[in-house]
Amino acid sequence: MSEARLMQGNEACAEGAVAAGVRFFGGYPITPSTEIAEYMAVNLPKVGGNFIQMEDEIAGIGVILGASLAGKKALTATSGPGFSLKQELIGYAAIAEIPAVIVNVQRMGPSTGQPTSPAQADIMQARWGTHGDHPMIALSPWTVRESFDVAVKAVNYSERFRTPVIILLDEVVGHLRERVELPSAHEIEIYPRRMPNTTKAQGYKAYTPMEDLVPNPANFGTGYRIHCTGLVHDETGFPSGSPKVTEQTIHRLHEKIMRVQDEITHYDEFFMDDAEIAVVAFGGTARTAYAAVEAARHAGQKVGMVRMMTIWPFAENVMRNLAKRVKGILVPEMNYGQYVYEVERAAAAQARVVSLPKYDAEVFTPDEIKQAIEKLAAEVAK
Amino acid sequence: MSEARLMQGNEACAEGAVAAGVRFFGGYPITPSTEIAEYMAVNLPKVGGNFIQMEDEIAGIGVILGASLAGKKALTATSGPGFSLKQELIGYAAIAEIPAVIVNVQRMGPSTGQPTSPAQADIMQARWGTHGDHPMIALSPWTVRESFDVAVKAVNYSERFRTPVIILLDEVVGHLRERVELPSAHEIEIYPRRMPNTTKAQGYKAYTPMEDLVPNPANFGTGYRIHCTGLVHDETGFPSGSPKVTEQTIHRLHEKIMRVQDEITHYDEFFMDDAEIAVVAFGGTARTAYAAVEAARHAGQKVGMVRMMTIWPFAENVMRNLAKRVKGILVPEMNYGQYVYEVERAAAAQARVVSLPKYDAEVFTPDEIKQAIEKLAAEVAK
Amino acid sequence: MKEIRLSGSGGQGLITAGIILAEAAIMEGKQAVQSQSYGPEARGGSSKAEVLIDDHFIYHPKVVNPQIFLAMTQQAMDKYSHDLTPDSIVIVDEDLVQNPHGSEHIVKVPITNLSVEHLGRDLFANIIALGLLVKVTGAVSFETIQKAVAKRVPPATVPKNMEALRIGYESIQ
Amino acid sequence: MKEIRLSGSGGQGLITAGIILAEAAIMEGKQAVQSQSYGPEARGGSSKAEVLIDDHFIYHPKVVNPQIFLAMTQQAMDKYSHDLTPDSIVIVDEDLVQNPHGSEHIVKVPITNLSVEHLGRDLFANIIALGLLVKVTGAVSFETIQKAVAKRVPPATVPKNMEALRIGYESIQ
Amino acid sequence: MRDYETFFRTNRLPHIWCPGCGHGIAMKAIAKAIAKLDLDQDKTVIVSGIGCSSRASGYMDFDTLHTAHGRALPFATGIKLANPELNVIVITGDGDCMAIGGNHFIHAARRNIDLTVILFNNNIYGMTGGQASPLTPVEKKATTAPYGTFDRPFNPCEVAKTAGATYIARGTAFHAAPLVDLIAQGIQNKGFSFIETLVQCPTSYGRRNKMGSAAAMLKDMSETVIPLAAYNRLSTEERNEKLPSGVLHTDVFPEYAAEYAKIIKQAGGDKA
Amino acid sequence: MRDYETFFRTNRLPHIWCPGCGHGIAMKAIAKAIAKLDLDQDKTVIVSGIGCSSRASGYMDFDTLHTAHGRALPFATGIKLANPELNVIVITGDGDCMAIGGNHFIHAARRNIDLTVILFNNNIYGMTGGQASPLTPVEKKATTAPYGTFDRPFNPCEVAKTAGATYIARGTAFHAAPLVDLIAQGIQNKGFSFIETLVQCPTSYGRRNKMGSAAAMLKDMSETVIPLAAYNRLSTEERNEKLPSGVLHTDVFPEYAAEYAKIIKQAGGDKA
Amino acid sequence: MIIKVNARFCKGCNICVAFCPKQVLALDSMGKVCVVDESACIGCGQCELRCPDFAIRINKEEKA
Amino acid sequence: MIIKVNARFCKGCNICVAFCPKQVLALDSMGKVCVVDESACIGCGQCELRCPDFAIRINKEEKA
Ligand SMILES: Cc1ncc(C[n+]2csc(CCOP(=O)(O)OP(=O)(O)O)c2C)c(N)n1
Ligand SMILES: Cc1ncc(C[n+]2csc(CCOP(=O)(O)OP(=O)(O)O)c2C)c(N)n1
Ligand code: SF4
Ligand code: SF4
Ligand code: SF4
Ligand code: SF4
Ligand code: SF4
Ligand code: SF4
Ligand SMILES: [Mg+2]
Ligand SMILES: [Mg+2]
Repeated sequence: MSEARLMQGNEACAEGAVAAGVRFFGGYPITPSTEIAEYMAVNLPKVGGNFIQMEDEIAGIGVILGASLAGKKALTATSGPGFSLKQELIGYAAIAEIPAVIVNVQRMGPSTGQPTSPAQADIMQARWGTHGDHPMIALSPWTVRESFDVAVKAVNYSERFRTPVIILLDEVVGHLRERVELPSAHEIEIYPRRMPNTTKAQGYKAYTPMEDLVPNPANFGTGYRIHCTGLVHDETGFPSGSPKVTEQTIHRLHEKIMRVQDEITHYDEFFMDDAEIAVVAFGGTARTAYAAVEAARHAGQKVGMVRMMTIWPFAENVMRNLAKRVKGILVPEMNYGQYVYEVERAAAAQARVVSLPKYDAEVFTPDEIKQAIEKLAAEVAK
Repeated sequence: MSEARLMQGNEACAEGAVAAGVRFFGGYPITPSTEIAEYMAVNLPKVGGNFIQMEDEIAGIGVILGASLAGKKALTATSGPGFSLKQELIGYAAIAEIPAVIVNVQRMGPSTGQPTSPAQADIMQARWGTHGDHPMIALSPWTVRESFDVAVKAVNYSERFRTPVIILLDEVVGHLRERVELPSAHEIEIYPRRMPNTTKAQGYKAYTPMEDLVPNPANFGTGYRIHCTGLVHDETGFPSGSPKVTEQTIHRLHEKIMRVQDEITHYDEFFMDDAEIAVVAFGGTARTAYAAVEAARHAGQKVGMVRMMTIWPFAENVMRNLAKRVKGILVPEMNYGQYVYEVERAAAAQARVVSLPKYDAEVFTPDEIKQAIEKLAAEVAK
Repeated sequence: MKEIRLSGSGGQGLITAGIILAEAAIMEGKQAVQSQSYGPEARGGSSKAEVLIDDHFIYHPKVVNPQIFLAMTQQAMDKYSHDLTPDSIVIVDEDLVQNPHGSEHIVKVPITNLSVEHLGRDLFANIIALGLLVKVTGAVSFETIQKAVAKRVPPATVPKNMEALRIGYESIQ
Repeated sequence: MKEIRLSGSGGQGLITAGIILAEAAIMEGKQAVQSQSYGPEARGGSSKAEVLIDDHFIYHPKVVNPQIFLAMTQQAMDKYSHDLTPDSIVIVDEDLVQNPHGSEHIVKVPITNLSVEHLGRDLFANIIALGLLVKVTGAVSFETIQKAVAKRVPPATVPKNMEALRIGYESIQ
Repeated sequence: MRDYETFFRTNRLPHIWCPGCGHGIAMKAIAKAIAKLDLDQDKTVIVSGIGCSSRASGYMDFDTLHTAHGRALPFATGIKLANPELNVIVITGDGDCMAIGGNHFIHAARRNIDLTVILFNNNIYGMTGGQASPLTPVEKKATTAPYGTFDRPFNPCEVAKTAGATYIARGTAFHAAPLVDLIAQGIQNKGFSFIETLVQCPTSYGRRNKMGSAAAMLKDMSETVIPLAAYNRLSTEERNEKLPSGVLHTDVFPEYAAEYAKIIKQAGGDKA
Repeated sequence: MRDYETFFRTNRLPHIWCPGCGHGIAMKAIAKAIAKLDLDQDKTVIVSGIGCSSRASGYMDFDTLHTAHGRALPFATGIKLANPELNVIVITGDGDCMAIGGNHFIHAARRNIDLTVILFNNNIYGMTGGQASPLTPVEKKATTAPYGTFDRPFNPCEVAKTAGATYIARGTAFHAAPLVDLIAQGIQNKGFSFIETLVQCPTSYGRRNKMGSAAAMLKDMSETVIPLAAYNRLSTEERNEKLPSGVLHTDVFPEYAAEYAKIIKQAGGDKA
Repeated sequence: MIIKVNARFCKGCNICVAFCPKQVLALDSMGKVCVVDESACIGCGQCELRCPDFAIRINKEEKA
Repeated sequence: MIIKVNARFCKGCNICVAFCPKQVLALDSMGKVCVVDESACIGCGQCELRCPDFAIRINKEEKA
């Protein structure tokens, strides 16, 4: 642990990424994510890494995918409008299996919306923003310290699964300064870049899946002469139009992640032992929800809280079980209601699921959530 | 009705748009949507309209939004990769309330995927592709004739609600040629461009909602001097950061469409009278599903079919009721399973919902669906 | 329902042939759908066109039971014949398809050569094949297919195309 | 828990003041969070910074019960005071806030003028305000705030900033 | 009230640009140019992207359109084509126009569509707080160039010229009077017109680069930017320190919207 | 086997370009240039976008990257910066590079990053079946220009120059032998190099514009494209009909990756 | 000359002060422009020309 | 001269035929290149140079 200090969420996220081995940042400034780029501009050269400001957000993700193929762990950061622009190449990274981390510090949308106001309205976009079928990992921290941790996890997952990973920060956490103590270097586990396990002579194929269903395409410049494409391809990496290959490829892309879904589903439970109502929350909203739940407990409500760090893949099992444990689930989110769709589906009518949307560009107050808890408690008591 | 002729889905879609009053097309070529652009290039000048090929897909939607503001009904067409690129400005159209129609002739993705192969894998993207909260109307035709009709509807809805409307064609229908008889001009109902209902002197505000919650911003050049922005704005059209205005605006954007959700939910039922199993399908897949259901009926199965033309807003009520009417719902789609998420949610465990995904870049055979029907029938019979 | 598959290499004009056939069916008041599938090549490679003709609306728009299968190259023969049945009739360009298979009913005609020989270029092979298909399937009348071809092709080429149709129609008994 | 809100116009340095206050709290081993909100203006307009200090981890990161409210402009006074309680202490720059309100406990200090008068420029108003805040809240010790300021500001300006702190601290009894 | 002030939405003033920001000077020049040409206020449209500069559209009393970052030109192209009788003026920033909007810029110029583009060049991303733009000079500092920029900036006038613009001029906020004329001439050109306008951003650029007050930055401009004729008399070496102002280039080419009208005629659509 | 053929993935040949397509000739020239320079096959990367031309990456036996339409240059930039010892060669089409990829093109040139870009210019969107590109000459027909194009094409060499490229050349498939040298020189230039290579697309361009066979199209090139020296001797009017070939421009500027290496050094990161 | 200042608009950027050839203008303690020597004004309009905030205006003395 | 044709690669585009200065080449009935007069070949390499398909190659007579 390092000394305690005041640190901003965005800064912690950037520092976590560097700690996890990120040595390349490409991007385009946009509020409220710009501090990440600015941190990288100052600090990456100090560790021998590259920062480059590109001409737009599309180039911002293109350049990091190139750098990643050439062997550098790479990250870009943006907010809603830029995240929308990056969608095509996020899909590219998914199908071409290129490790890369995309930070989206969410702000109020759609479009330019309210650039300096907080929101959590890109939840579904993180899952479904690009065309075609693909899996997605998205993590959302709720504290400044966790912004660091999530960055480390995101980089590790992107390397382990060779897939784009989204960090869904929100303006609340991204711009929050709070006391943190960061882990020291030796406390941080780093997933190294995967390397070919056979030689070319042994018939190496760049996209042959290993036991964990993830392939080991060689870094460019290491003598393997691989081919990388956004077309559907077979184990060689070259395009294939065969229905069988197509099915296998798309399925494997999902399975490599879904098979360890529970392992990568991170969440916390608070006050859940005897809870009849559960509040499911994430990001900045979870902080307020905690305060509300604590207050409601003090007021005698049997309410608990499940705080999600892993947003995607959706915590299917956690939610299915949760619905069996409680009578009511409240889902406060700084949007018009997004994550609640999935909770409702998984709950399968086993518990009453209530959406508590907030889309006035302000953060929740503890009282708003507490009142909703009380209302729900009254309802399910009937 | 005009004479019967052989026509392609893409062509019918383009012709329907022109029949509905579209006089501006801007876009960028991409398989399998290019025929729409090519049709427009030839035919728009004949009716005094404009075709322009832009430098990319972003410009393709930007230019039609400009044209729409200047008073022309406008359309663009693309496929997955281009649809991803257009997402930012689709959000712009939503918040700035600019009528525009975006055709996405879906192909196999993600990324370049398989450009000439069919898919229906942009269903969720059509709803959630852009950042921030916004409503979405998306329609998916299943025949060539309906491609014409859907284009008319899409243009009308975009004008009526002042919102972007997505036409989700798929390669199967878009490239299919079939016999059609098109309605003659007088049979086509056209929703005219909304016009200001008060004068400037009377205190006209561009974004004051009418009774139907839709505002009447004046066309550019008509003397109203309006301001149009992608920032959250109030009734005047000028930016506002007030929580109240923000909440009202975002809510109204949704409500103007959701309040008439049932009216704009179009679907067909077949063989449903005594059905115990329902197949829910749309687009090209619905054609095969129909053949399969018919065959299964012949084989004695009590199976029916619900064919969705309106994909978004999701047919919440239709599906909720359906789940109460049948024991099992089968959802075949040319993707890894997307629409089925919503069906499952709405079914709320009232019926068993089974996904029948297809993602090998081929269309379903009737037999594949028939077998799945039989399997589901056997399961729910237990 | 008539289920017809035309296959060959990109540039041989089989999609056009399929379209004309479907248009002819419509001229006779029937329902018809036509679809195609092709590889990544702009020219060459393999492509297929499918035409279904029926009296009723056709839902599933692809061939399920190929009654007639035309192959204009060996590659197409091999690629698109997986679902042939013993009843399928296989029509091949005998010079370009060395190894026809998939059914006992094989009709061999030197389609491309007929075009070169009688019309000077291989350009008309698709229309010859169309004449042949009409003869074999009886899907539409010869008069209708003549009208349909005349409507589609450039006016200057109508006589040659009529000749091609006839050659195809008469190339077998 | 101490809940402190600093408000004024963009460019007055209140966010920096908030950060320093939070850093001082951390130096004393406490928990602290600092957040801000501002309008679309790069300079001018209104902005606020909030600092919460507690012994335990602070979940909800925004002020709910403003114990101390500092306003450096009338606009900020009006915009950010909606939730003041009778117990809130309102500190204002008396030259820039003509109409302080929201609570009975109003502390008026000519903050900006003190800066101009004693330090030649209005630049140090935020640090004067910080000294004042420390005095009123006792959130941290004067020594700690001195250390915290010294750590943040450019070395060359440390003496003047120490002076500013002291002026603020001593501006009321 | 000055005549040009009828072109402001006075109820939205004072604007929110920083003290000393040059954007106000440039916006005033546009209003004066419109006044000078006596354009129909109801047939004039202002289109902007996103940036401090792009806020100008909100202050000007025409039909105004504040698009997305970098996308002003496609929108403007649609407006002009859909209704060629409108005067379409585009206000953009160096980031908006030359970074994210660069492709639209060269293509609109290539088409020679009748738009007048005024680039408020403050050499920085003002709105987001001082990141380097493609027009930030070498060695200047920016939050994303903490060690100083080293990639050469574009010369936007040259880019416009190569891409096909038919009227190109450069003015400055210091030379506020002649700027009006440069803009007016651009509006009059039937084709793609580009006026690079140098403006000071004391907040996000000047301060970080120790360039002094807004007035000092204007003073700088007065020395660096000289009339084209004077510039042409300099040696190549001397030119490195200077920038020419005035009308830098004009040319005659068919205009896009007019050409398309011919196609409509050819296709018979003019009678439709 | 020819020496350059070791640079093909022979198991993926024959390629799927149409009979007579010029892309094969241009690709061969690249392989020959690499052979000539004796580049390390394991330290050379080919990056392409999407288009018929961009298929070339799949046929060449290096580390190869087939990106998304228009995006080859950002990827290539990332590769070069991440590992400056690699030779990074970009193959692109006129649509890929000058339409959707236009912004990346001018910015990569502006940075003078050490990439060699070979634009296979067939004046059309080949892959999607013949739509107009920003390099389609005026009056030519395309499926999206059924009445003939009327917007002027870019001169991509001029665009590259204005944007900042330090090596610019033009060659053709007809002049296949000198093309090899032009490419080789481009690879040797430490900075952004651009080689426009005119190629014939008989399928999507020639046929619709009645330009005859592939051979006839090559013949056309042999007449239209003349060495720069000869071109310079022509009158302005005569030049309208011709295009100069050869090395059109060279310049010396700091290279981006090398400059960044200095920043790393300055920040102490070279010891990290 | 009549020098009209719109104090609500003036942001005290000092541009007019700096470019006034006759030292007519200054900033007051509230950071707004003020006229310190109206009689010196020659009506050159430099102040108005470059005021980014439309906050100062020079009117030639109106007759009658 | 030895003219080597790779018939699998040749797409019969006719480019080599058109540019051969000595009419050495032609297309056969299957649309592939064929050598009609090898003795006339002067080894200029024009055919190989522009063949887009790497389908024709001219080798100087090899010794031994
Ligand atoms: C797609 C997108 N990317 C980034 C941003 C963030 N952004 C807003 S303005 C701006 C730059 C503004 O710079 P410039 O165009 O030079 O205008 P200035 O503020 O300097 O006048 C940026 C990067 C955005 N709003 N949208
Ligand atoms: C984002 C996106 N837009 C459009 C396309 C469709 N597309 C593929 S290649 C191409 C144009 C190719 O033209 P060019 O770059 O000139 O290459 P050529 O085929 O002529 O060699 C287009 C529009 C795509 N794949 N992705
Ligand atoms: S930040 Fe710069 S450009 Fe933006 S308003 Fe302030 S001075 Fe002007
Ligand atoms: S379409 Fe044109 S560019 Fe594409 S392979 Fe064929 S000839 Fe070449
Ligand atoms: S130039 Fe304008 S804003 Fe600046 S001080 Fe003078 S009057 Fe005030
Ligand atoms: S008009 Fe001239 S002299 Fe008078 S105040 Fe303005 S700048 Fe000074
Ligand atoms: S140039 Fe090559 S492909 Fe063309 S005909 Fe000659 S050998 Fe065959
Ligand atoms: S080498 Fe020359 S002469 Fe011989 S075949 Fe080839 S082109 Fe003809
Ligand atoms: Mg700027
Ligand atoms: Mg091309």
